[in-house]
Amino acid sequence: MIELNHIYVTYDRREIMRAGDNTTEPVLKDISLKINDGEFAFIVGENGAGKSTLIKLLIREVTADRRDDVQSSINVNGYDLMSLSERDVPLLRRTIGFVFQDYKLIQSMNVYDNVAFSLRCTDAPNKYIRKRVPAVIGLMGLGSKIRQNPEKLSGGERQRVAIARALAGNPQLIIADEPTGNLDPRTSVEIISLLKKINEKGTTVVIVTHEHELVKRFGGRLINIKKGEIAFDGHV
Amino acid sequence: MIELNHIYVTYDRREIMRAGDNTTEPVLKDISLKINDGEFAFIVGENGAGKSTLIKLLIREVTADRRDDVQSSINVNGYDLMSLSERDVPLLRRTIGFVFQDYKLIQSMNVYDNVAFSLRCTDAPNKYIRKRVPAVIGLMGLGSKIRQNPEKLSGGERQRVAIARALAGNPQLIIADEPTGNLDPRTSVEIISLLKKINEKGTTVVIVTHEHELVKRFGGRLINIKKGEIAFDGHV
Amino acid sequence: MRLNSFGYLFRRGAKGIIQNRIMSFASLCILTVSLLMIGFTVLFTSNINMMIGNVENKNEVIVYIKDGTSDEDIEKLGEQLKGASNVANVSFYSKEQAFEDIKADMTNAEGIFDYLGDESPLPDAYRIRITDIDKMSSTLMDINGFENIDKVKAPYDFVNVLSGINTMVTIVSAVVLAALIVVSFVIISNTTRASVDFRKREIQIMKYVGATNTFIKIPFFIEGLLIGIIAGVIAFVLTKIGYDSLSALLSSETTIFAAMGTTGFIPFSHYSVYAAVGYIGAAALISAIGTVFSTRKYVKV
Amino acid sequence: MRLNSFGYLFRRGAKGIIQNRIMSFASLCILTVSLLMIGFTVLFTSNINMMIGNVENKNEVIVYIKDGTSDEDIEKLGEQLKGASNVANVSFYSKEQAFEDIKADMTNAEGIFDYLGDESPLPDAYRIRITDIDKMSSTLMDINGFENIDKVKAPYDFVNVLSGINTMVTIVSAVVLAALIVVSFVIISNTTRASVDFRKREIQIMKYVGATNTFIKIPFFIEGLLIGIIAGVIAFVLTKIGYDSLSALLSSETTIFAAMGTTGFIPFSHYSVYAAVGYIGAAALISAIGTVFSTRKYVKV
Ligand SMILES: Nc1ncnc2c1ncn2[C@@H]1O[C@H](COP(=O)(O)OP(=O)(O)OP(=O)(O)O)[C@@H](O)[C@H]1O
Ligand SMILES: Nc1ncnc2c1ncn2[C@@H]1O[C@H](COP(=O)(O)OP(=O)(O)OP(=O)(O)O)[C@@H](O)[C@H]1O
Ligand SMILES: [Mg+2]
Ligand SMILES: [Mg+2]
Repeated sequence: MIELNHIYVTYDRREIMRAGDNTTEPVLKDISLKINDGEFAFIVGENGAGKSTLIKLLIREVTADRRDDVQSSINVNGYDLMSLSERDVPLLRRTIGFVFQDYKLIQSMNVYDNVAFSLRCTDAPNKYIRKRVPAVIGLMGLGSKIRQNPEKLSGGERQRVAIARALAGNPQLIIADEPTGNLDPRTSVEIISLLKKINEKGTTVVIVTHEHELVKRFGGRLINIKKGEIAFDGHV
Repeated sequence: MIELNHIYVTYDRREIMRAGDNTTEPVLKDISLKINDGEFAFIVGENGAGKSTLIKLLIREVTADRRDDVQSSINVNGYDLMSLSERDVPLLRRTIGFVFQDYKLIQSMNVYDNVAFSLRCTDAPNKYIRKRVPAVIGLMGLGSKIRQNPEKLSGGERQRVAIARALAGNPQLIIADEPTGNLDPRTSVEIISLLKKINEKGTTVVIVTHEHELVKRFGGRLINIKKGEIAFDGHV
Repeated sequence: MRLNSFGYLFRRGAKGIIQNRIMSFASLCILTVSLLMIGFTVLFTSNINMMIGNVENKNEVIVYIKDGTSDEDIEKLGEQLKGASNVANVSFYSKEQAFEDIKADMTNAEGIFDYLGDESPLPDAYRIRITDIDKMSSTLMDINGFENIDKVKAPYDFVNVLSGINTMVTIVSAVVLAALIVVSFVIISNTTRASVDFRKREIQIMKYVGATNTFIKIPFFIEGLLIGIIAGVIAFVLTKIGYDSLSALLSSETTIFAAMGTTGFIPFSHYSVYAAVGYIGAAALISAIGTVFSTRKYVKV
Repeated sequence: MRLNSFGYLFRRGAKGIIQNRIMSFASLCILTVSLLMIGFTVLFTSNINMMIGNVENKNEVIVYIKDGTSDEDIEKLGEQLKGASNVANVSFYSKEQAFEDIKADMTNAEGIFDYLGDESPLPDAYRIRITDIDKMSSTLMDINGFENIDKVKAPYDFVNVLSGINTMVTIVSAVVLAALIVVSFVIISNTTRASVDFRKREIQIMKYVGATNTFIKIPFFIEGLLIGIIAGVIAFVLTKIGYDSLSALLSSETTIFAAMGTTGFIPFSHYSVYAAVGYIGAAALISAIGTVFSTRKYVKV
């Protein structure tokens, strides 16, 4: 579950300020938002609206401002991010699966190792890794390519490996920032369909996209961010 | 002018082959194509179809295969790329303006310096630089932002700086590989309109894109590449 | 942390050295050179100090007696010397004894002595121990006034030269070492950075999937530790070989050593435990700390 | 290339050193240390060689005459020596002359000599020049058989020690230098890589807008050249200071130098032109070549 109340985010613009600009305008302004477990949500908005910033906020890559004028709070999967210590950030992240526009696979590892790598990083037992990895890879329909290196896969296949990796840790929430940005229209539809299927099995899915056609096609909850504020939030 | 006859491109897949794969399937197969001066062309195709490879071929970043079975030839702006020496590659590139998906601006330089940089690299006289740079920046409607750093610009503005840079050397041909890949729909239209305007002044423009809506909207010549071959070439 | 994770991290650290082999080799070289520099300086100064100690401790002035001086006059000179101020101890050093000693020292020139026969060509002498070495000059002047003295030999100049050399070696080494330490740190830090760069993607992914900072840093720490241990071992072996062959090379120069009141270098076995522990420990520590220090900077989580 | 372009490229090269200051500093340090290493080895061995040359050239054996030997006997001994085989030259060295010489050498112990008065405490002697230094031992044995001889002093041991030290210093420096050269190249290459990395984006853009390879490489070449020149200058200054202060430190030890047939180190002015040209030239060349060499690898156009 994601719950944000009156959240502001301002980047530390020391360098920009040094260049003569003293306005430290917040990138996100008074965001209040609740995404329940099991929801399927699209986030859209123009360049620089703050979509990626919102996502980074959820995984505690950026922190919300502490302001005197409002009572800010932010809760992701039971973690109170306003008071989360640096040490506990990894624990939060283990409850979230992340999918990137550029796949972020390790070229020198095959499909199996790419997925297993994420489990090893969370100190999972070898026995569990050996069972879980083939299972999620199979789920993504990549069983036959399990020993191939990413460079021999198509864009769509690479993104499916990335989704398998995100799923491996059994996260409550999957977040994808423009997962179809480098994909052609047909492959894009394929990937979003997969994410939809995962959602139907109970995982919350949040997708950032520029492609309005996909939103129209799959429907679900739509959150439109405009200049750091929520301009629209509803089902389409 | 671009003229390709029976062009094949095969990547040197030594590393992939070492991994046990002996098939060195050409990425581009028997491509014959002619784009006249002053044309405005879109190239579309699925992921991995070979669009970027075709573009890299034109700027001699990759070379065409030399085959016994066909008479390959490739000519770009008067340069015969089958026999172009390594030393002359820079001369070819000075006749082409390039626009990238990720803008490729230098963060530590302001708008003026980013554009001037490309002219300095071609050993242009200082006097010419001082006159030409403000002119192209003005043309892109960025006159008021000439001293700003790229990080303070919006995505659309950054791409306009990139186009100004591509224009600075007065190229005969402008090539853009997915110039709107990171832009929202409204900004994308803005950028393609700009390129269209440049084309109307006489420069040849070739744009690679995934966004069929843009193609529908702007029309012009459409080249569809499918698995390394030209599947469609005509006006829409 | 699970044992299987630790094994995994150890393998990753070892693999890092190989992936990043050029920089690892540079780290190894510079660490080894720095250790050798420190090691040889310590060995050198400790030998020189021993020699200075020997020469100084002897505080010994040799008073050669004029040839042909009668036994009576020799005895009288002995009494005079005993009575002189700042003289702690006076002992007679007969020409026969001196000849025996020199014969024993100059084992490589036996032929000459055989030819010379048993008659000593050397003068009789008194060996005098001085109480306060600082007042040496005035004591020497007093003694020079006595009769029947041929020559007075003091260790003064020699100690000066030795400690001059010592000072110089220490200063030069310190300067070179300071430069080497700077270079070492930069290289270790760059090795780590190259290693981190090599794995930038992996580290980024590790952070996103929820790896702890410790988990991310351990392979780099292990990498540094291994390089340090290897450098320490190499430096130890080189030091032993170098020191032993230098000892062997100079072992025939017994007169030189005799002049310094010793029969040769301090044997390496005297140092070996300290050297082994010091080298390996220092290198591993420096390297591992350097690594963690620079990882902290690059692996911002 | 236009002059304004060259100015631009030069500024970019100089800026590169600052942008990439940590690695540039490491390059500077390692180049300086390597140069110092070479420089001091050359200076040291050239001094030692001069001393060996002096001592050997003199081929001089001193024959001390027993005290109390009559003038007649002394003359007879002289004739005997002249007649001996392998003896090239014989000259008398009176006790008065010897005393004067020692007084002149030991300027820091004047007090003692004042006290001693004008009477020489030293023995008369003959200085003999040997024709063939290899037959020294048998000649010495012959001479030792003559009458009225107190002691025979040959330069033999000393030459051995000096050349032993020389060999050792050369070997040790060669080993350390080899390691330093490896490290230097790795560091220079990494400095360049870091510099190229720093400008990866710029280089990529340069390639796309049609810059020639030369144009892309010149700033890195200039960067290397500047670092090399600075390292050469620093090494030169440090060598001069170090050498001069070592000379000064040991200048009082005239007896030592006298024993080696010289009055001190070869003055630095003797080397300075070679050192300056050698250091700066070598460093600039190494650094610039290293840079271009590694740029070629990273700047694939
Ligand atoms: N690390 C940062 N430091 C300072 N400003 C930043 C940083 N990251 C982003 N910004 C600024 O914050 C604003 C929002 O950026 P963000 O990346 O969240 O936008 P976005 O909606 O994801 O845009 P896009 O569609 O281009 O990905 C922009 O103005 C951007 O320039
Ligand atoms: N440097 C390379 N070495 C080997 N194979 C390559 C290289 N670059 C591209 N390929 C392969 O060549 C094929 C065509 O790639 P290309 O980048 O031209 O496709 P594209 O049409 O631009 O795709 P996209 O829409 O994803 O940008 C792909 O199968 C790709 O894996
Ligand atoms: Mg974004
Ligand atoms: Mg492409």
